[in-house]
Amino acid sequence: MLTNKHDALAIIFANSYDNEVPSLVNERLMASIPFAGRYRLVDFTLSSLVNCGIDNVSIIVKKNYRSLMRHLGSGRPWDLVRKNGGLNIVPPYAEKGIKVYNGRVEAVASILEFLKGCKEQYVFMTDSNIACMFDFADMIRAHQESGADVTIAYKNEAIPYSFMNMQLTQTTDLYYTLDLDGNRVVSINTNSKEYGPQNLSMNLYLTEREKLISQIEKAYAQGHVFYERDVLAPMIGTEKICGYEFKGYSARISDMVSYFDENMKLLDPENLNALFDGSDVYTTVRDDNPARYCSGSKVSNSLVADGCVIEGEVDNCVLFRGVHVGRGTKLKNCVVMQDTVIAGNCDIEYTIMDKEVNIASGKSIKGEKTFPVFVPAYKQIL
Amino acid sequence: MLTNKHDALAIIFANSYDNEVPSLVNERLMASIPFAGRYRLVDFTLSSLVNCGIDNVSIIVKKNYRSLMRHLGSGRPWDLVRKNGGLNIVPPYAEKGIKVYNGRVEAVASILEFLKGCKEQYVFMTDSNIACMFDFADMIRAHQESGADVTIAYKNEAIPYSFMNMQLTQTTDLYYTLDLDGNRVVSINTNSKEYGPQNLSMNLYLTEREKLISQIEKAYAQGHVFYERDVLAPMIGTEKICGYEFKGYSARISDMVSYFDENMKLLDPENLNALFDGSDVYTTVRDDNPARYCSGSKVSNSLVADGCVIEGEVDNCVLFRGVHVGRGTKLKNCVVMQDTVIAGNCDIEYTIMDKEVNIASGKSIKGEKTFPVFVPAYKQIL
Amino acid sequence: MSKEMVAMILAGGQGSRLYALTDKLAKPAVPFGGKYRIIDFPLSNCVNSGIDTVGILTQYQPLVLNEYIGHGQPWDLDRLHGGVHVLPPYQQAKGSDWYKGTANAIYQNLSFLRRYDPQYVIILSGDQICKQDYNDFLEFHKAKGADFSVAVMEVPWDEASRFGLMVADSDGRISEFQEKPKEPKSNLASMGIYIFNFDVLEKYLEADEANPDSSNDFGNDILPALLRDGKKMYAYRFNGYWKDVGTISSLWEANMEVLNPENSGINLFDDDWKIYSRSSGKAAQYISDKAVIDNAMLTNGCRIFGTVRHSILFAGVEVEEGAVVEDAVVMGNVRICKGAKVTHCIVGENAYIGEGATVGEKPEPGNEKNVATVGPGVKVGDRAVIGGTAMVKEDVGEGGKC
Amino acid sequence: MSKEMVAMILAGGQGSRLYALTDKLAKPAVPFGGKYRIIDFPLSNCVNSGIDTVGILTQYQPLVLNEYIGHGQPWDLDRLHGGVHVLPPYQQAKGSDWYKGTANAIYQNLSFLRRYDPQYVIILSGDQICKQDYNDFLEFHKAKGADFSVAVMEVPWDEASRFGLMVADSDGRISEFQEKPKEPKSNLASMGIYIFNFDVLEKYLEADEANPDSSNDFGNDILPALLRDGKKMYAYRFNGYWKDVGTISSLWEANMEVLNPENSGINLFDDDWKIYSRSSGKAAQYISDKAVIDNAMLTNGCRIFGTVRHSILFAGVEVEEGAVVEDAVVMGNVRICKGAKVTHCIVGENAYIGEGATVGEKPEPGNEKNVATVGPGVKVGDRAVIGGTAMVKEDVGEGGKC
Repeated sequence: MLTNKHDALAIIFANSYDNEVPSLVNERLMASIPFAGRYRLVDFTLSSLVNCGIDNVSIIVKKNYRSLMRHLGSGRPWDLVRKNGGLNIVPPYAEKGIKVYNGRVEAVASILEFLKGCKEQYVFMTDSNIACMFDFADMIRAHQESGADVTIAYKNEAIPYSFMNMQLTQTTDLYYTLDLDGNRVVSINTNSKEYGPQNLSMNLYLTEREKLISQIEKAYAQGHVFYERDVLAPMIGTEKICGYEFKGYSARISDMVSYFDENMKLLDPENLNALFDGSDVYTTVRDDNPARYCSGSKVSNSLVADGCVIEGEVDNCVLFRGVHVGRGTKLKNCVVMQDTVIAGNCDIEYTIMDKEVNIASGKSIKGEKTFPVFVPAYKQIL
Repeated sequence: MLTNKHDALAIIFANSYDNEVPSLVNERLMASIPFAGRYRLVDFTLSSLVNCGIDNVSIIVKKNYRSLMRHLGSGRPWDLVRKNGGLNIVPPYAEKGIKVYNGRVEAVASILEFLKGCKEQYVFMTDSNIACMFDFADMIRAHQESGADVTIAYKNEAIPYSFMNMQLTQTTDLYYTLDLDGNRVVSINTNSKEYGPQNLSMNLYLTEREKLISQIEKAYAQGHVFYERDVLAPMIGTEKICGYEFKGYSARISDMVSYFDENMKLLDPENLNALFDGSDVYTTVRDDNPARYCSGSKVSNSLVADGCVIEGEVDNCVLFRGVHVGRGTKLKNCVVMQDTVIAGNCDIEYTIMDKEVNIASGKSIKGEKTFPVFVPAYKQIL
Repeated sequence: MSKEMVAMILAGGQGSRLYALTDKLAKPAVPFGGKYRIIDFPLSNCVNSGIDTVGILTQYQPLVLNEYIGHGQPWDLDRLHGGVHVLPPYQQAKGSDWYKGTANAIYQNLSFLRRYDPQYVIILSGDQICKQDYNDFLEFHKAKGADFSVAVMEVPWDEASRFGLMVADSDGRISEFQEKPKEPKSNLASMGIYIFNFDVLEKYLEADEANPDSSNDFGNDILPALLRDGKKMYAYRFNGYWKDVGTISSLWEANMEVLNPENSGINLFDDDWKIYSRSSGKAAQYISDKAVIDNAMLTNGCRIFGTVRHSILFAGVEVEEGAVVEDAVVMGNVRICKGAKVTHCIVGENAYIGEGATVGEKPEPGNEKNVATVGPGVKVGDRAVIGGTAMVKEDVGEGGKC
Repeated sequence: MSKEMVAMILAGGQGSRLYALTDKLAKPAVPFGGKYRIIDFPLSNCVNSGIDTVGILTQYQPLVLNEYIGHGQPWDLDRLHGGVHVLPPYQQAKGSDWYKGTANAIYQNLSFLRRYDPQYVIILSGDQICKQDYNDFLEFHKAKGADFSVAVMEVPWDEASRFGLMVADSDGRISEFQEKPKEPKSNLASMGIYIFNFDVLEKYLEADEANPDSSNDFGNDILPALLRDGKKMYAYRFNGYWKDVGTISSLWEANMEVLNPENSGINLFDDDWKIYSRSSGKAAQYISDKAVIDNAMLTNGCRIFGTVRHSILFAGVEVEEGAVVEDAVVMGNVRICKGAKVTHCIVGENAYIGEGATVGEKPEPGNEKNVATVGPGVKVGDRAVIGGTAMVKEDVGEGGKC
């Protein structure tokens, strides 16, 4: 009973698929991308872990991780402050031998000593580009039942457009589909171009800690980089790799359009309920006031976070914390990140405004559903 | 009253003079070198700051900073957990533009945005290779009285042997002496080779935040590296730079021999009292038992930390937390870092044992006062 | 480390004039302004004034307050040395007692104060809505070389006889008190906020405790004794917003004033003097395409499908289609079902207003102090009618009237 | 989130048989073993058993205990959901009272328990030195399908009549209790550690509270009621170290046993079952070249220039040249001046033993229970003599005798 309830620890890769959303990660990384009005993507994974009683979580970061460090702090909002375990951020150069990693193998190799010192039986590894409430405890149950060596979570869905059109040069952003026989994985396909629903990997893996250590030690010594291609695929003949289908609601961020769409989808209360699934999702607390809907404002079909001040019209929008919408401004089909201020008499449609943007009065910005305009953080449009 | 009592923030350079103690920083950096039985060097600076009511502290780290991050945690032991300010660790690559810095100018340049957002009037900058309880409040008072633009703390002492013999290639580890007229600095000498007591800079600077920002912006734009050589020295003619003499007890770590000597000097209760100066020094708490002095053990003129178990003889030694000394072992003139285990019937003199060393029974290791043997961390001597 | 000034917040009161709202809750824990509780005001004032050591003296229903305060992190009072501490009464080797009066409550916690060796102690009230810089007050106290200072408000002369008054000279030195006098000699009303030199406080509390006839109250016993002994007592004029929210109508009124910061004087949106609070942690608010919201404050977790006008909704309130909320204060997690009308009232946390039910009514002019109140957790059945002056503490059945 | 099992530690007792030591201190806060306090044992057992939600019920002199527990960080019980909470009595709208008995103390905090919706509640005592895995106990409770289980120790039959006994069948099911019986039917002594199914606990506490004749005590009232109703009650045998340190001599004895883990059964140095405590934060110990230390435990901040044999010294104790400390328990920050002799005794925190003073003496064989005691903060003057059975609560002048 000295370890946590489910005897598992977790490793989160915070920079996964950064290349697909370059504008959003200019000053941050995938894990800290704002989502759903007041969260960051990593909040969903962290909250799922904590809700399942998993309280030993390492987050491996590569670059642009200051915003994530600030967001996570000591881990208090997720109740991850522990004398042993708790939240552990692994930045590059923190120790001799930790460089800026390329693939998952190198990333895990940098924390092998830590892993060896842990006592938990199981390890979860996951990326941070999917917002969903995941039942890690159920996946352990399935893993134990199937007797698998490795279990891979997948979702039956079509391959995102951006993945299908990925440049070959983006070697770090591989994606994987699974061919299954029952729940057993019979082949792992890299960067498949098949259309229609697929068993698309969530890049969420469960294996035993001791097995992972020996896999990574071997792969790293041989100069391998990618866990899926270099470790898992060769195992298929000799060991048992199983799939675990996630059937809940998930929002996968694979490019700017999907980021826009996945925010917009939450304006349907059914999707909103499905995403949260009745669970608590934790995030950093800010000292915002309640949102103020001033006389003469008009808000319709929108998500609004605390700290917003709305004097104008807002329709079909997601407003993060502390957004100001001036009098006479019309905002339609927009995603507006924290503390952006839009003065009066603007007319803005299909636009993603990153944080702390400042738009002077009378401006007009319009994008298209298939091409939302992006305004970078701190931009002053005067 | 929204800022701290003395209206000052502090910046600590954690990797200063790493090159002078290569063995000690193999797995850590200067700031986290163990000292005085249960502290790290940085504890003295942090505790001094906190005792003076300065609670906005940034620590700029370069490499090998994992041990420091673990030591500092959320800053709780120093009561530096704050919603605004508190403890702020700045690692490389955390943001775009933060690389592994060379000189102080680059290091401070990487946190300019942060500095601009602060409200404190004054900034302290300090290295971390000197253990002393420093009265920062008194230095502010002196700074205000003299009307200086920059105040430099110095100690009147001889230049350490290792500094005098420094290789020219070690360009990052410059040291400075001050020529004074009254308290006014009339020249800053780099790497002086003069013998006898000097006004040796402690590399501890006080200036106004706004002034520092403009100094660094200018110097960085011009490609300058060293604050002392490139910023301060050219200011001497036009602006007022003052010296502030520190008259208290200080332990300056400038090489392996001085590390050994400074530990040993604390075996004189007078020095021990002078170092602590009646103040509280905070450090990370470990769950150690009280020290156990077993039947038949013999301990004389030694510092012993909690968690030690002593069955043998210990004379003139500094034992850090959790050291075991086996039956029949004689330990004389040694510094033994945390959790090192020495089995029975060993005979060890003039030796520094880094942490978690394991020495089998019957071994004999002897150094000289002027050449203490060093046993690296985790070494097994079987 | 010693502290220059330590704050003690008197939070013991039941606040019985808030009736249903304080049945299971100490008055300082009563919700206010969408996401605050009354105690947030003195706590935030302390932090913003640079006071980092605060004792909260409580003995009535402290569980909610305890949980709310927690380790003090929301107020940045999560400290190793100092920070915020809830101080209930306790037993000692030589007997024990509940806090007998305000002075006794401080007396029983002298050992807490001594731990911090303060020069000054500020005594605050846990049931006022007020934004005040205690540091300005301390500077005044120091400048006067006072032993004791009290914060006072100028009140209209014709209302002065309703207050405890401080008669002071032009320099502010107090020469006399008047408790609700028929013929007021002063219009300076005490706000119940005091600064004492700690040595003076200690001495007078010990003397007061030794006096078996004392009621152990600051106003009745300690202050008169100070005056009798010719101590230097000063009145500090405070001009900002101050409101004792001790009644349902004043609580409702203060909430409504939050919606009108330009005219009311209470501005919660001031970044230079933030009022901190513990957040609910709920998801963002969802406003449907059927919703109408006009001049309202809503908090995270709200889901609005109906109409909300000139109201404050706390975290997690649901307003279903066709429901209308107007001039109302609706506390956390209340559900207002289809077609319900909720007007000019306070609805307590976790209450349920059934389909088509009516709570409160627009008062006739002059009767604005009539505020209907639904207690926390109360279920108002479908189509029930709660009148404009009702105070509902228990469930009301379908179609019932109150 | 619901919790499987929540722990409630009964820490209300004054521990009056510890006299001078508990004059200003609740018994659970009494120092033990160099750097611990008694409460560290149940708290550490909880954490090591995977219980992360703990209530500490206290009403006597809780200030030291409160400060010591703080936010629970030393025990890793600094949690947002759960963690450790000190629970004093409080006033409610319908009257108020101090805790009347052990059962009433839990009853008054049912709302605390309900917040965590536990399946099981374990009731612990705050004044025992014991290392026990409560999870093993819970597994036993579940395996038996019990409503209630009690941890018991086998005691020698000839001592059994000094204990509260559980008469149980071979399966452990309890059929009868005997309170210090003349003719014991069992040698299974209750340790006062219970596991209840929460629903059963709730029901019986409420019924007990409704009974005006009840003394509101687990042993006297709740357990007999369960037995009467034929509830499934089981006795769980515990074989480890267990000691009620309710008297000066038992407290001294338990400390001395710490020095002898091989034979005494109490091993504080076990890395697999750590006992956590809040650290003093003092500097490392300094042992001079004049010092002689033999078979002793010393804590940070000690400075030794004299002789220390077979003793436990807490943080910050100074032993001057020529002073001799033997068979002694010396609590934090005590100063023992030149030439003083401190033997077979307990010296409370912050006491001062003057030059050449004598405290305690080697007892005659058979009188080992005589333990001299110097209370916290007491000053023993130069050359004063404190006899082997003395209990000193007040300062003793130069050359004085006690």
